[in-house]
Formats: sequence, structure tokens, C-alpha cells
Amino acid sequence: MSLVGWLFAAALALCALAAIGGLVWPRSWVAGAGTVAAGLAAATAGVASVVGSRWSAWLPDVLPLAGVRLSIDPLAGLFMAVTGGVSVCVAVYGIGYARTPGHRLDSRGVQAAVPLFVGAMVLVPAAASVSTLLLAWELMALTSLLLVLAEHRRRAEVGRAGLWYAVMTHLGFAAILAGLALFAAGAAGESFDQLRAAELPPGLRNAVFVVTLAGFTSKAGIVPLHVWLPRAHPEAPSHVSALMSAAMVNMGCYGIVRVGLDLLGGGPAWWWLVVLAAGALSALYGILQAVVTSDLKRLLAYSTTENMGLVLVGVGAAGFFAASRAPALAGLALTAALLHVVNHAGFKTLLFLAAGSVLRATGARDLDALGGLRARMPHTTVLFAIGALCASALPPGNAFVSEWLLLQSLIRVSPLSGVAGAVTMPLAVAVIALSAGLAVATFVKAFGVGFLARPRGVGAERATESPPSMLAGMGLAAVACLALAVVPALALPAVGSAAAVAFPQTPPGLVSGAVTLALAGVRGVLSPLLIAGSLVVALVAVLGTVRLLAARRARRVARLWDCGAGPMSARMEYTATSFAEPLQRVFDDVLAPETDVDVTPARESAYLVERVAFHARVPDRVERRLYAPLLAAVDGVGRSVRGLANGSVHRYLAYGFYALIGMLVVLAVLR
Amino acid sequence: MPGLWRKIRKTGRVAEPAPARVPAEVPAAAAELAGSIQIRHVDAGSCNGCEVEIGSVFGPVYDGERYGVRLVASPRHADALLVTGPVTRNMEVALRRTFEAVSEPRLVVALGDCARGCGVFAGAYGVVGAVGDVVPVDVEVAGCPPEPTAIVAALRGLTGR
Amino acid sequence: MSEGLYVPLLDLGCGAFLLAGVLVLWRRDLMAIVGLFALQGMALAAVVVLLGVHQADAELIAVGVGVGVLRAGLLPYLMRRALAASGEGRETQPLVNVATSLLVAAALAMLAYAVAQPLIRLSPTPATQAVPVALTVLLVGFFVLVTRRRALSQVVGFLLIDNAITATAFLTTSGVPLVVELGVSLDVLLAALVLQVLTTRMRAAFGGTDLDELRELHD
Amino acid sequence: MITPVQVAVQITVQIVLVVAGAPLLTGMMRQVRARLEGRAGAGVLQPWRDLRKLARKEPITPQGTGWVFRLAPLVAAATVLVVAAVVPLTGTTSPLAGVGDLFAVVALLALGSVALALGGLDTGTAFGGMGASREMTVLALVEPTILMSIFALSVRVGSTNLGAIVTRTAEDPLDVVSPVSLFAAAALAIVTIAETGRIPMDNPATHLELTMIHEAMVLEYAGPDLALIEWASAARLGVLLGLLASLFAPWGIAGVGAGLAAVALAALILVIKVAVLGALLAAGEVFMAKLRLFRVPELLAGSFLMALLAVSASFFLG
Repeated sequence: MSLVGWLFAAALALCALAAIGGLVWPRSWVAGAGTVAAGLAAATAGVASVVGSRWSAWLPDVLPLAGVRLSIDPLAGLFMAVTGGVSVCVAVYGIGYARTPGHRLDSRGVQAAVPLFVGAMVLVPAAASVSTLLLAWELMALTSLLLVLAEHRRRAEVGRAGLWYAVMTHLGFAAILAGLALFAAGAAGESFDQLRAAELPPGLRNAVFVVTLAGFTSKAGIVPLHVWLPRAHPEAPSHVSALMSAAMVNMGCYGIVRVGLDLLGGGPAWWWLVVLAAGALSALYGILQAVVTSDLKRLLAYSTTENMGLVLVGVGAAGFFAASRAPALAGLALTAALLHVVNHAGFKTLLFLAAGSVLRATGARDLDALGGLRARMPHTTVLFAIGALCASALPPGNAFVSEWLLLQSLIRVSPLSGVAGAVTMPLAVAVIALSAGLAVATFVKAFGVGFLARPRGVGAERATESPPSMLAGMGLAAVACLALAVVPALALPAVGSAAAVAFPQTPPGLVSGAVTLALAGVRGVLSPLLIAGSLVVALVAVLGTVRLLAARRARRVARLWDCGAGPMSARMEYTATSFAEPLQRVFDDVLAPETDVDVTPARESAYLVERVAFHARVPDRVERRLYAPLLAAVDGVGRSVRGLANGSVHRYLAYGFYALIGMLVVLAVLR
Repeated sequence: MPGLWRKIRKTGRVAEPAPARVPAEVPAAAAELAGSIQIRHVDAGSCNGCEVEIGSVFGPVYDGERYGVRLVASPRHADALLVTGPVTRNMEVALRRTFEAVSEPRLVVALGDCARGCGVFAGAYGVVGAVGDVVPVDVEVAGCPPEPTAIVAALRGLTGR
Repeated sequence: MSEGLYVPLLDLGCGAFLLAGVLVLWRRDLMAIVGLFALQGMALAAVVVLLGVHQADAELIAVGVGVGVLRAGLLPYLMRRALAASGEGRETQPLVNVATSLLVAAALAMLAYAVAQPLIRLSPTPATQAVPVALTVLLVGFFVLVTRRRALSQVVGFLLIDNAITATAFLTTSGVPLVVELGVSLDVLLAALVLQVLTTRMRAAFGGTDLDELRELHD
Repeated sequence: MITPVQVAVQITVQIVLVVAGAPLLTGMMRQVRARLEGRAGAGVLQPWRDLRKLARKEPITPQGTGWVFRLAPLVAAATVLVVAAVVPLTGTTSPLAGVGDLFAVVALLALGSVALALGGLDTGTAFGGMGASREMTVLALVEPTILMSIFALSVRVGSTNLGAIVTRTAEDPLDVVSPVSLFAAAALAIVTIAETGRIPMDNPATHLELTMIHEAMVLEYAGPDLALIEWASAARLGVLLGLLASLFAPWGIAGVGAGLAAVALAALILVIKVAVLGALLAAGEVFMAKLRLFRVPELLAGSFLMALLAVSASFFLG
């Protein structure tokens, strides 16, 4: 067994140990320490496999019938490393977070479920047969569902969110099961090697791709299958939200890359245009919802939809370029997409953990009730600021690098390659640009309204800084983000070799350079390190000049300029809702916000107003327009079917009898 | 658009030639500002007569801007307060706070007879007093309302241009 | 004329043609819309003359000049008169708001580009490569016709379609026969005259040419 | 080849030009406006006098604000400085060509806006929040136009490297009158106006808080902080106009390995080009009124259309 194998086995064993430890001895540091060790092992295993050491195994006795087939190639290694890294940060954070008074997160169930969830996520990319993948997938779904429901005794909404999540994730599972079963049936074997070698008829290939795509996109939170995400993420405990949002949704992307590009070996251009369109739609829709919502965790959840959308734009573009015989561009697009997966995992972990700290300290997720945390939680504020900078794709943040790479691959489409590319890629660039712009507005809102200025609510006023373990967890994520932002060359070779699994024929060295990123064949270069460096130099220069030329008078602290009126109260501050109002107005037709003005006239006269109530909310339009009618229809069917099952045993037996007769009749007619 | 262009061509320069500067003593604070004064206007209870004249000062004919004077929106951006009217009870605190909001070195110009000594409103029940009773005044401009030339001369005294 | 100058000038003419077309969606001021239409007429005439010069075809040059006189001179003049008589200044409430119209125009441009590709592949000359421009203007004209309320905007939409058809014809085959062109142009002229008379009458009778208001008369 | 000395010279020249010239550009534009309005104007040097005075004044930290408020002006000024060093203003080999391309320049300028918006939000006043909200709205809507214009410009060159784009245009002057360049120029001109807060997007001389975008964010700054912000917004305008000049009228720009004299000449020509552009912009402002805030998306949708047409023109017209 190679090093990768040992490490992988160690990671799984540690997860199991941590889970048992959590069950037996529910102290948060027991399971936490185990999970940290497991995460480290998984991350190292991933890195080792990306560097070039591969490992595969067949354990026929572990499961009846099929056995367990495992294999770790660089693509699997990349996702495993990301999961491991996220788990380390989350586990460190969780040690302190689980002790939050009143949240009951140090119960046996939660303590055991977190390591199991991590283990399942480590197992998914390592699976090398359909049955193993499905098993790991289901384990991941179940453990995450348990964790989402962790606080169901405290809040009623948790139950509803859990229901949505359970239904969506199992529908997705059913789709993946159906698709892969079709695939395995066509390929006469269920190991990935057999699937790769299979020659399927085009119709079957299309069916496999479309059905599995539906399943995987539901896990990745892609519109219109995203509805569970903005419900489950806010209601889950925050470190679980971080795990789900930074590690679990990635598995959806992994599935698409693995099945579509690796196992099916690419496909016709329309597959990938579908993927690209779904990605673009999610990117825009997700960020539009994020920019208008005032719930911090919901905002982050929608931002996940956006970022997964961007990843799928990259994956779709990669598949499309491969289908139109541009291997260099395909490799570049996939590299960009996978790098974005890594970057997103980094900043989303940080942001969700910071949101958890805020929630813990203030009891509020609503940005309109936050504010003023800069003075009360200085470290968390700085950490959230780093995360927000990275998430808004501005230099020197890490998402800027991956989005830059993605744009570089998209704008190099050749008009000669066909109409589809020439029409699609400009639109994709426009979508990415708009979502990047809106992401800036979103995170300025989240940081500016949530952390700066003065507290808008009692909770925010009483907030205190988080315990050291939570800060350490966030700090680890922040360091990872900054490292990826300034020296993306740390991750690029790994990402490149992962991309090479999907496109073995891509020329190597597409993106090269340690300090300055140079692209093969173009003069497009970017040096995140130099940008950050020159920014620092310029900052110092400006500061020095100011000190030198303008040091005549000491700085004075003065009252806020209140236009001469009385002191400004927190109610006069701009809220998140008012911040987003202009954008909500611009995108009125897309968002369809609901406003309700309720004027109560005074008793004496209809012209005197006693009270004006104003309600405004922006419902998820997809949910409202697509799911509500669907659910109503299902509900109606259920109601009408209820009459069939009245509890009479005779009736049930009669159904069986009718079915038997009916089948015999059909057979008689057909034969 | 062509119509506007023709009008601009036909009108030409409206600003009157700058009159000779009347030498006057410049407040110490103003000397440091060296040719650039940003003004925040505070109406402490004026009848709006002075405001009309201020409007003229920054119109094309007198063009106060050519002497380095500019009206700004925030006292933080300002060097001088241009206060008109007697200070009414409702504006007393506001005037004080506006003065505090201006960063050093700061100046106060009391514009018009009301600002200097309450004018016809002296002794009225709603009036606290002249501007000088509330904040320290550096320059006074007499008149009810003062002529734009007088205001321009006072402002030039501050900018030294 | 040298090829080196011909292609950029042709592209420039087509660019101006396209620009004037899409700007019609942007402006609300009816007078400005007429001005844009005149600009487009000029661009069209320039393109035709340029094609004539390039092919050393005197007849084509003459047709180009004729197109210019008609579409940049006479028609805008008539429309301005109609506008002055009607006293309506602005397209106040288009059925689709301006920002959305512009985005739709962007989509239409991409569509036109996509559908024109087979046509270009038939004979890839600089002139046929500009066919998507004409198609875009055609779609934009149709869109104007569908979404704008004022009678004059409708006329302009109709004329945009006509300009686009003429441009397509000249770009693909170097021109419809002169007789057809004359016939079409006279038709258009006639239509414009009739419209002018009608709008004047409607104005006198009902006090406005908002089409939605006019529909109420029918109901 | 490019020697370190040349790079140093070019960086110094560009930074000196931007640092010293930007306030003069603002002064010149105010002067043009004043003359067109029949006034005499305060003179081209007035912004420098204002800056000198602001530098001498007392800085103020309003109660309840913190490091974000203090840092914002510094970041705003620093981003402009970096951009001034990166873009090819005087020579086609942009001095720091390896640092970044057009995307990076755009993102750096956005970073400056974000810093000021956060500074505005940190005060917790209604005006600060309002300005920040509006600035971010405009920024978000401008982004697609910018990236599409970059796309259009990069198609011919196959690269988003600024130096490469400028070189190509300088070598082939007829490119400038191609529809691609014209559409992209129109789009980027609108973007420049939006990014620098000029009429018709925003009125830099307004006193009405409710109509403000940029000014509303900075209402709380005083003294040297305000000086930095004023300088940064002037320099932003200068750099963007210089970039427009380099992209669409690169004649006179120093080529690869040009000597000192060529760089000096290029600097002179750049000053003239930017002055002409600034004067045109200022003259245009006299003829226009500020748009209502909710008409701004129309203008930006229009500029997006231009940029998209530029892209499709670069595809179909070859």
C-alpha cells in the first residue's frame, strides 16, 4: 500500500475513531481533535496523490455483491485535499463553537456526526465504482441531514429546512442512481475502469449525462435545483454550513467532471452548453438573490450558488472547447474552474465560520440588526473582511485569480470555431462580469452593514469576541485564502494535474510561473504577488507623503456630522435592505419583490394616518414559480389518492389481485 | 444643443472685471489657508434676503469662485462658515455643532446686519442673539442685505486674492 | 479604390448604420429619432456609393446618391414636418422600458450574427460579412414597431426595416435592380406621405397619436 | 531591450505626470466650464491650492468610526498610484507589464471605490450609506460593459495585455476607425464618466446630499484625508482619460526601447491628448443635465450594448 493509501486509510480510521469518541465522551475537543487529524491526513493524502502518487484498491469483502473499489487519482486528490483543508479549519473552530451556550451542539449525536460527515466526503472522490460512489454519496447525504437538523428543538424553521434538504438531496440521489445504473448496465460492469472503456450508443450516453447532471447539479446548488441551499445553510449550525458550503457542494462539480469528462470522455457540444447555461443562470440568479437578502447566512448560501455557477461555467466551457477541438483552451477553462473550487472553499469556510461567530455573539443573522461589531469583535471583523475581499473577486483576493483565468479562457474563443462559441462566450463573459460586480456590492453590504458603523440591535450591542479556538479556525482559513491569493502557484500545479485527468491530451504548462502567471500562447500575464506588493508599496508611499506634508495638526475626534440636529440614533443608519434597494429596483423585473403598504387611518378622520406598516420581501422566484405549483399538484394527487388507502385489508389485497389480473391481460394481448 | 452653443457664443463672458482689492487686515487663520476658502453656508434664521445675494456672488456676474472661494456641502470640507440671520432658538445648537464640525483653522463670517447685531429682530422672543453671541466671529459684512460687491470684498479679504 | 481603404471604410459605414439603428431604441426624443434615421440614411448611401466606387459601377453610385437624397433628406424632412405639426415631442412610455429594449437589442444582434453565418459562408467577401449588421437593424426595426407607441416611432421602425432590406440587398448582390429600388422607394415615400396626412388628421380629430389610445376608439 | 533604468524612468515619468497633472486637469476642466458659463474661473492652479490648504488642516475622526474609515483614503490613493504605474501612458511597454493586464487595472480601480464605500458605511450616517449603496450599484452595472470592451479590444490582439493592444493600434492606424474601436471607445467613454462620477451620472459640484453619489460617501472626511480623496478622484479621471487616449489614439507613444527624448516627447503628447479629452468632457457637461439615478441603468445598458456590438463586430467584420 502506498503512502496515499495509508494516509487515506488513516483519515477514514480517524474519522471513525473521532465519531466513536464523540459518542462515548461528548466533549467538543475529543471529536474536534480527531477530525483535525483526519482532515490533515486527508489533505496530505490528496496533496500526495496530486503530486503523482496514485493508489487504488479493491476490497471485495467489505460489501456484499459488489465490494468496495477505491482509487485516488489527482482529480480525486484535489477534492480530497480541499475537503481535508476545510475540515481542519472547521474542526478547530468547532471545538469552541460547540460549547455555545444554549445551542446544544455538544450533544453525542452532533459530535459523532461531524467526523462521519467528513469521512463520507473524503470517501466520495475516492470511490472507483458505481456502488461505492452511491454508498459514500448516501452516507454524505444522511450525515449532513442529521447535522442540518441539529438545532431543530430550538427553532421550528430547522425542521422545514431539513425536510426540503432531505427531499432535494434524495431526489438528486435517485437521479444519480438512475443515471449511473443505466451507465453500468450499458457498460456491462460497474467499476470506473469498465465504464471508461465502455462503448455506449449515443442515445444512452445522452441519457446518462442528462440524468446524472440533474443529480449532481442539485448537490451543487445549481438553479433551479438550488432551493434546499438557501434554506438548509442558514438553519444548520455554522460550522456545518461551512462544511456543506465549502466542501460538500464541490462534490456536485466533482461528479460532473468525473462522469461527463472522465468516464464518458466528453460529449457533444450541446451537453456542455447546457452545463454552461445552467452555470451562468445560477451565477446571476444566486448573486442577485444574495445582493437583496439581509440574512447574513442566506446571503452566503446564495453566494455559494453563484460561485458554483461560475465553476460550472468553467466546466461547461472546458467541455465545449474540448468538443470543438481546442484542447489548450479546454485545459485552461477546467484549470480555472477547479482553481475556483479551491478558492471558493477557502473563502466560504472563512465567511461561514465568521458568520457563525457573529451569530454566536449576537444571536442575530439579520444584517439589519447587526452593525458596530468592529469595536466589539475586532479579530472577527478583520477575518470577515479578508473573506469578503476574497469573495468579491478584487485583487489582492484569491477569487480574482481564478476568475481572471476563467475570463482569459473564455475571451480567447475563436470566431472561426463556430457560431455557438462565438455567441455563447461573450454572453458568458457578460454574465461573469455582472455577477462579479454584484458580488462586490453584496460583500460591501455584508461587511459594511454587518460589521461597521454602530450596532442596530441589542444583540450586536452586547457582542463579545469569540474564544481563541474559533478565532484559530477562522485564522487558518484566512491564511489559506491569503496564500492562495498572493501565490496561486501553490495550488496551480495541483489543479493542473487534476485537470489533466479529464483532458489527458492537453499540453502541459498551460499556466506557468511562480510569481507571474503566464499563459501558454498568449501575452496575458498576471502577478498577484506583484500587485499585492505594489499596493503595499503605494500605501506606504501615500502614508509617508501624508505624514511628511500634513503633520501640522493632531487628529481630533469630533461628533459625527448630524446636520446640526440631535445625536444620530442607530435607526438613522443605512440598513442592508436600504443598501440593496437601488439594485432591487434595477432588477425589479427579475426579482419580482413583494411590497405591502398598510395604512391605518385615525379614528377621527380618514385623512389622518395613525399607523403605516410597510412590508417588503424578495421571495425566491424559482421556488415561487416552479416548486409551489409542483408541490400543490403533488399535494392534490396525494389528496385524491388518499381515498385508495382507507385501511381495509381487503382493499389492499384487492389491489394486488387487480394488478395480477391486469398484468395477465396485458401478457395475453401482447403474446 | 446647437441652440445652446449659439447662446454661449453670443453671450460670451459675463463676469465683470475684478475690482481692485481693498487692502484689509487678514485674520491669522485665513493667512494659513493661502488662497483657497471652502464655505459652508448656515442660515441661522435669515429672511433669505442675504441668501439671494450669496446666490449672486456665485453667479456669473460677480463670480466669487475666481477668487478661490467655493461653496461646499459639508462643514468637514469647509474652512469658513457663512452665517446669515439672527441666531434663532432652534438654530443655536445646530450652529454650534456646525462650528465644531469644521476642522481647524476655521473662520466664521457673519453676513448681514441681522447676523452682526440681530437687526430688526433684536429682542424678538425667538432670537438668542447675534452670531457673535454663539460662535466667535472673524469677519463681518454689513448691509441689509449686503451687496454682492461687499460680500465679494469680504471673501477676498479671506483668500487674499 | 485600394482594398486597404475599401474594407475599413465599408466597415465604418456599416458600423454607423448599425449604431444609428440601435440608438433609435435609446432616445426618447422623437426629433432625435428622426435625426438618427437621417444619419442611418446617410450611412446607407455612403455604403452603396462605396460599393459602386469599388466595383467602378457608375449606375450604383447614382443609385447611392439617390438613396441618400431620399432617406437622408426627403423622408426626414417630411417626418420633421409631421412632427412639428403634431406637436408631440417624446416617446414617453414605450411598452418595453428603454434599458430592457437595449438588452433585447444586444440579444437580437447576437441572433442576427448567428443566423447570418450560412449566408456569409456562401461568399465570404467583406460586403457579405456585414450582412449581420443589416439583419440586426431589421430585427431592431421590427422591435421598434412592436414596442413603441407613437405613430412616428412606428414609421421610423418601418423605415428601419426598409433600410435594412435595402442594405442586405446591396451587400449580398450589389443591389436590387434599379426599377425595383425606385418602386420600393416610391412606395415608402407614398406611405410616409399618407402617414403624415393621417397623423395630421388624427391629431386634429383626437388630439394625439398614442396607438393605445387610438385602440380605445376601436373598442 | 528594456533596461531597468528605462523602466524606472518610465514609471517615474508616469507617476510624476499623474501626481502633478491630475489636479491641474481638474482645474483645467473647471476653467473650461467656467468660461462656457460666462464666468472667469478660479484658474488652473486652484485645485492645487485647495490640496495645499487641506493638507495643512486638521484631520478629524468622527466618533464611532474606526480603522476602515482611516484606511479608506489611503487605499483609494494607493490603487490609483499602482494603476498609474501599470498602464502604458507614455510607452507601449507598460513599465510593470508583468504585473497585470486590463482586468487587473479595472479591478484595482474597483478596489479603490470599494474602500471609499466602506469608509462611507463606517460613519453610520444616512448619507454615507446612501452614497456607498449608489456607488456600488453603479459599479456593479458598469462591470459588464468594461469586460465586454476589453473582450472586443483583445480579440484582434489575442491578449488582454495593455501594451500589446496599444502597440497593435499604433502600428495599424486604420484600426481606430473600425467599428470595433468606435463602439468600444463609446462604451469605455461612458464607463469613464460613470467611474469618475461626472455628469450625467453624478454631479461633482452638487450641494444636494440627496442627489449625490460620490460626494455623499466622503462627507465626513476633513483635512489631509479629504485631500487624498480629492487627489485620488482627480488622478482616477486623469489615468482613465490617459488610458482612453492610449487605447484609441496611441500616436506619439514611445515604442519599445525608446530613448529618454522619445519618452519626454510621449509625455508631452500625452498631456496634450488628456487635456483635449478633458476639455471635451467638461464642454459636454455644460450641455447636459444630471440624469435621475434610476435613469442611469439605461445609460449603462446602452453602453453595454455598444460593448457587445463591439465584440460581435470584431467577430463578424473580421
